[in-house]
Amino acid sequence: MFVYILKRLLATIPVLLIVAIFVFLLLRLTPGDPAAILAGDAATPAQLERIRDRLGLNDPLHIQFVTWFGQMLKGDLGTSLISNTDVLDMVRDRLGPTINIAVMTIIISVALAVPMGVIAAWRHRTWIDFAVMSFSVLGFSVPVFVIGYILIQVFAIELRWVPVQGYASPSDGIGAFFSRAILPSLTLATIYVALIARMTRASMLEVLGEDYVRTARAKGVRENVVLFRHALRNAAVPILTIIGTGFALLISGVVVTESVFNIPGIGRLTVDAILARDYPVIQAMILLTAGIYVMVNLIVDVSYSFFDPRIRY
Amino acid sequence: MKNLRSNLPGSRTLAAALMASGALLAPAAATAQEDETTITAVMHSGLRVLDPVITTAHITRNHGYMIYDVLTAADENFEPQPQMADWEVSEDELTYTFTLRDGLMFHDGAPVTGADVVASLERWGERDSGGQMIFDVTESLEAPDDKTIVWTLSEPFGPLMDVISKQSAVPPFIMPVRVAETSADETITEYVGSGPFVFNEEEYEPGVSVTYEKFDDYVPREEEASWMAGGKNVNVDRVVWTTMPDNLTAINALAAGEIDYIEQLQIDLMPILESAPDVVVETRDPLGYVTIGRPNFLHPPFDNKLVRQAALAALGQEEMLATMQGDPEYYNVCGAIFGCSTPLGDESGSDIVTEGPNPERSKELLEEAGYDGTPIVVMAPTDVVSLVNQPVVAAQALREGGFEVDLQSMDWQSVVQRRAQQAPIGEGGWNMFFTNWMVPEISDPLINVMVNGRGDDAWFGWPTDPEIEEMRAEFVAAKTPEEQKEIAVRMQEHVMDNVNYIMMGEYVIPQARRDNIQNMIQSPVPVFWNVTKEAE
Amino acid sequence: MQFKTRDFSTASRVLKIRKLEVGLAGRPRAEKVLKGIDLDIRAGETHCLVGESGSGKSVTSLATMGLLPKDALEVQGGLIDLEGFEITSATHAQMRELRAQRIAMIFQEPMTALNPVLRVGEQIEEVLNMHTDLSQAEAKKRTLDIMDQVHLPDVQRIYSAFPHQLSGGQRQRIMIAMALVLDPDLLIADEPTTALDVTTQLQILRLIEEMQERHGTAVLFITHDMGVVAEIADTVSVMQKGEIVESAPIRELLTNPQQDYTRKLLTAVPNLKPRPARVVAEKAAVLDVTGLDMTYGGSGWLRRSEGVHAARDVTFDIAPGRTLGIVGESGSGKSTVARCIMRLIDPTGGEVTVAGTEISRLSRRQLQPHRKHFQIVFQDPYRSLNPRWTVARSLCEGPINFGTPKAEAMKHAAELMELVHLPTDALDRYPHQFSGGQRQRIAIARAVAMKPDLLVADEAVSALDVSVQAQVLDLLDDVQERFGIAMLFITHDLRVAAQICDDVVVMQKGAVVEQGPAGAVLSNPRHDYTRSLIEAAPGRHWDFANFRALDRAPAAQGATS
Amino acid sequence: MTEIPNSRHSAFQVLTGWLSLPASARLGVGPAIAALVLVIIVLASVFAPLYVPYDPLAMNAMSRLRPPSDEFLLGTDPYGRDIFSRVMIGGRVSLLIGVGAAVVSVAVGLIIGLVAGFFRAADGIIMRIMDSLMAIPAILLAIALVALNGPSLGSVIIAITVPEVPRVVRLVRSVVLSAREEPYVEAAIALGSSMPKILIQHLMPNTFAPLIVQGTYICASAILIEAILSFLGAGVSTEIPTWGNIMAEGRSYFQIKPGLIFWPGLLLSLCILCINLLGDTARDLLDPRMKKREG
Repeated sequence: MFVYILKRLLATIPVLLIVAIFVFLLLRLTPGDPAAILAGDAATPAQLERIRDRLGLNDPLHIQFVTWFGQMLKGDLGTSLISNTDVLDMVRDRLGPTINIAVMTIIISVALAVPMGVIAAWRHRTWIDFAVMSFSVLGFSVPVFVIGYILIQVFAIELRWVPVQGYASPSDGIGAFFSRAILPSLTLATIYVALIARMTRASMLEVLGEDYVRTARAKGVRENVVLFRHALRNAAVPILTIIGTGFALLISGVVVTESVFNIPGIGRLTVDAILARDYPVIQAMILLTAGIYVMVNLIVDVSYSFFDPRIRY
Repeated sequence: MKNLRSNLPGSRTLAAALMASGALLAPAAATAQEDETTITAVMHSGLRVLDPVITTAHITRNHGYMIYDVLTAADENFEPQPQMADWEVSEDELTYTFTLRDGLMFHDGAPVTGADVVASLERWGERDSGGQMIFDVTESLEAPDDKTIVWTLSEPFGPLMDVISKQSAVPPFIMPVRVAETSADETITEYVGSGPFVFNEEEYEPGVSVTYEKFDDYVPREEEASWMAGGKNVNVDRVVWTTMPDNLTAINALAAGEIDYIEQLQIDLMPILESAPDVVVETRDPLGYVTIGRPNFLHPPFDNKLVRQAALAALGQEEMLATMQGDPEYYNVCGAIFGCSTPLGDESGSDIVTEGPNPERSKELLEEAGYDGTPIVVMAPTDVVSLVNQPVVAAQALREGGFEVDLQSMDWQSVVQRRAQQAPIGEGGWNMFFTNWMVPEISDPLINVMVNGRGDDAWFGWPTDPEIEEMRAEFVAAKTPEEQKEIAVRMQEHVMDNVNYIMMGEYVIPQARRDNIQNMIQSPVPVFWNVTKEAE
Repeated sequence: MQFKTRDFSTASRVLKIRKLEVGLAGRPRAEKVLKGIDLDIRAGETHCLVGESGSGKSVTSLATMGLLPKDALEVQGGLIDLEGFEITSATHAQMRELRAQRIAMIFQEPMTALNPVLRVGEQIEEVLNMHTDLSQAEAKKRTLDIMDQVHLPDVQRIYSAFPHQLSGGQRQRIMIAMALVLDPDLLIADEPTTALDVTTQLQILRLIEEMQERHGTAVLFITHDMGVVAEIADTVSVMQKGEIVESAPIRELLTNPQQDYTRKLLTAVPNLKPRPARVVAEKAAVLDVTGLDMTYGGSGWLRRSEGVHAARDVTFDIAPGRTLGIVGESGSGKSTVARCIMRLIDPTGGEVTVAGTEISRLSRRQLQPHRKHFQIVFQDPYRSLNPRWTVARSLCEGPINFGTPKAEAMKHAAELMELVHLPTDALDRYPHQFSGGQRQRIAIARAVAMKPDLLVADEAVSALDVSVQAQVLDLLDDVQERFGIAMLFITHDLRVAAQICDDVVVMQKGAVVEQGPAGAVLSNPRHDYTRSLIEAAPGRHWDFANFRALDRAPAAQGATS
Repeated sequence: MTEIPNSRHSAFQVLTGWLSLPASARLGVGPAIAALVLVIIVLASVFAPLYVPYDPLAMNAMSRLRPPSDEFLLGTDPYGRDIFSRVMIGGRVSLLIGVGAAVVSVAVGLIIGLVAGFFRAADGIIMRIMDSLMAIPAILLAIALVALNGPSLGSVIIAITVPEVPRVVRLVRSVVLSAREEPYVEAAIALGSSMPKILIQHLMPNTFAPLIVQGTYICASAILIEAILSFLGAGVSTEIPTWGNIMAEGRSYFQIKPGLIFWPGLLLSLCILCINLLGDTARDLLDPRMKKREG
């Protein structure tokens, strides 16, 4: 197990290195000039040139890369070209909201989606199955921001149950946190629920056709025990996998949701940084999200062995 | 369902771990005390750059007015008034002597001294175009004692007080000497001013929110506040600026009372607020903005004056403004290159664009110019709301006027980069772009960068226009306002003929506030002094 | 051959099936899967239900358990009476109560029939938890007790093991323990030994017998293997296409079958009697394998692994026109040897000479021209033909690779179809339009199209029903005679090997334990392992095809365990 | 099955043979309705230029934000453009983006996947690169790519395609890897077929069925991603109406002009719903496990 985790951690190094090089080159090939956004509308070409020099943007690419990468290895993510603040500080400030919303989304999604998928598979080809599947296809079909607007309109504007926008950290009070986090989490959860419910259903359908389920029924085991004790645990690995890979989808959704609900998270930070060509921030954020993605999937892979004793590392 | 729980230990542990890490990373609680008054304001853009000298971004200038003070400032009549200092001008107009008033103090407790002022003015002089012109004729700038600053010129510079009192682009904010010694190409890293508010560095999140606290030791002037001049009395404890990427979210938040103030309201969305009884929509800055189009003088076809004139004829202000603003109450057809409500404003020769569009005239001119149908590249930003419409409307009008138009969409950053490219069209160049200015930023020939005619040293578009340069020199030398005005009218006529830029009209952007936010002064800069907040 | 001869006419009737009809769910007018079956089983009796695939024997057992797949099949008539209780009209709750207490079932594949994520002890205990009020401790005690009864070693350890940590035989013992823990009246065993090696099969059969005697359980035993039937049955029913064609006590059925179908079925059953020796022509060997070694894996990164020695120092040769069989249980390395010879995998040591060329070291490119000399027929007829290709295209692929013009290849393909007794118009069809046996003929035709010197048949008849198996074996024999091909025949079934092989190599755990002429090895085994294999071959004393005992049963002199 | 069934094979049988469909493929009512709705939307979009009443780009400052009327069926947008014309024309572009992204990513992914699946040497490097691409959130990658190439139609299609390619590559590779073990592929090796021939004739066809399924999902998600890119200001130029940028431009008007979001949103969602439903149907039909159950 330990050796496996170590191996996997080592295997993430080339992945992240490729991500780093790729993002670095992509950004440097993209038109745009952080110096220009820094200086504003009335700057003269000579002024811009001086600022570029200061920011090191006139150095050869490989020097810039080596400088950045070397700093990063030392734990220095650099300084925002635009706001001149430490990227690590920005990440620290912005990661909390995103992770809290993401975790809440995952909890809501799993709590809703797994029972939905199990019941749909159990009642295969009945109206329940049809209803669950329709919901999940629908979840895939409506743009995230539209879902967000509808939820705001209904719950914040018409019913006034929760605030329209904003974010409060759990340390400001659990009530404040939940009232603000619930709509964004639900918005994000629509896709995730759809994804997990579909996978749960598919995986359960497969498992329910297995011999050991027949064995369990032949033993006279009650149906709920068959479903949840015998079948669901066996169906867990693909469900976990989709939770892991769906994490990428979640990050994409976060970018939009943070805009709609005005949440100061890393999604918005990254989009703003891309639009402003704030290279150190973009690089750090993409590496960070890639790293989180890789880690989440590593955790998912390791957790397989909790569900399936055949999987040993 | 009981079984479900016990069957999913892994996901629970995972969730708990993530939750824990999330809680650790959560920013320190911004708990406001009960009895404090806080104004939460949604500004037009996120504050990312904290150095008001290095950038011309409006949000950074607004930030500057919160935490810094200025020597002198223009009042609502564009007249310079004392703020931190009184001044005297020598008979020969070569020596300006400023005397700091009593009680000026930086947020760190140090008094403001002449040395601070000198260092701040020098740094500003490196960045600001007007400042550069003054320093070109500066003999010396010194602080003989803590209270006095003496500025000696080699030749008279008529508009000096106007330039250092200007409220926009880059006003000379006064910083401590140690901060002001930062190179003008590098952003400052310490944010200490002597203004009415203190910057809260802890709670600053670039692009998201910034918090200001009342500076208790600030001594306001006794005069009534008038624009940037007069007494800056702070009546609230905290001001929090936030940004909302979504206009609709902001409006809903205002209606729900989650925020107090929206600096710029999208006019089309005003009907939503009609049903909110405790929200007031109004215009705070009657001068407003101008929107302009800028041709590139370096490359065909706009290197040809006739083609530029054709573009002027093809475009019509009313159409453009109506599309941008909708409600005529919030725009003003105006052909004055220095703005219609400014002392130098004059509309001579602008009928062609104010009464346009005139596609026939455009076609005639194109015919005359021998326009060969080469598509003109118009850059269209996609991500800056206030600049999205102009190129789209213009493209349609230009096409009707006989132009071939290649409307190239890109994000604002790409526009910013590409407009600096002098290369021919095929190699990454461009023919036309649009931008907006606040009226005070174009209100005289020294401030207005678009009437700079110095070729490669001019603003993007690079017109080489000796005639206008001559007029600018005359303007600096002019002795009286009447003389200045006369020169301005000539410049207006010249620009309308030469089409240095295309004035597309004036517009104002209304603001919205909760009705318990009161006593806001009229101002082009959304300032937070004098404002009061009643309990709701 | 000793048959069971007990008389059950006085014993109480446990299961009574009358006119049972099962059809496709919701389609009562479609052809039935079971067309009115009658069946009786009495207490203590072992009743064998025998038939080829698709005959409906498993459907019968599932209908009895009330476990028909609900979307697909449903009971459409008749009754199933378990000691007076009518199963076809029982509610779910009633059925649940019935199962494990009165009627229990064990399945073919013990690996898939046990839940892989639960400890086997828990799985047995679950039965007790569901149906009794025993305390945790009592339940565990009872579980360990039944595990002991099925002769599982070290029951404390196995109790908390997962299925994948046990051997196939142990898993099946767990299944039996689970089925019998509540002492049911009827045990249904659906092909319980088919997936096991012969030696394990024998043990499991003995165990079922022992448990049956101890508990007095009635057993409905479903199998396709006549040998197994001969070993264990009291009475037999023969099924064909959803009907029971014949039902009789075992001896009666084997000696005097009444129905043509039963006769046909019995005639096809191979026995252990070796084929008559053929003349050995003095020709150079087509295939010469010397010291073949194959090790999988080995030396990992960060963690050194030993590697699996799948074949060790294997040496044999085959002359033209002769058949050599490699026999062994699963994991013996027999298929590895076949794949090494075919160069589907690269051997780690030794030499393989085919038609005079040493091929074990050749690169892919160097090997290509020699490929035509040796061909292979695989086990699974459903996967060995490209489902997207017409038969013609499959048959022409090889010859075209070696430069035969397409028209000529097509002509040859038509001839081949005749050779394997298929109509030539079948050339334009796709594999899914053929039955398993037909596909295997096509696969043979494809191999023969290359006019190879060596044909490797890797378990080529193992997936086929006995009657089809016999036909395919005949075809292989026929082809061999016609073209003088040398054949390497890989099989786990000694009886099949006896039918077709001139020489036999017996492998165990990657090593050859005995080799020689089939007659010698089968009649006079020298190695204990060979002997135990022969001993375990079910029905080895009976000559099914001739409805009598074998005149000279293959000896297991100095018999072991 | 000792008899050989019907001697001639129909086109349907060829298709079922190629896609390994169960012979008794049954289609329900749901997929039929989905197919019908989709066909209607596609035809309405493709032929939109023939019947829409206005130039979708023609602005008129004097008729901004009009309510639905006889003159403007669904009203006008903030530029005074006819919403109905824009939505119908926008559908063409959105569908083009969907189909374009699906075709390009499937084609590129197929080639890379085949190479990775068959050439051990290339496999390691290719899969590391693919892992890296997968690790970058698709939206962020797409925004960066649009920023790189500008918001043209082609560049948006590429931006949507790049993050999808690794998924296709993985799919193709896994199909190839498992098909390699099939006895008929081993038989082909034994018959002396060359590696490229095996790759293209035996292995590649196995990928078609899953790729068709994957393609439908990519098509659906591409239409959605385009909408999200537009929402974030990195979509197709406003001169080319798409459902996505109509919604993005109209998002501020959600409360005062819901039609700007509702109509394109409805068509987009309907369209994606139908594509997904058909994808699910195809997957169920093509899934070998399903086949086992039905057959």
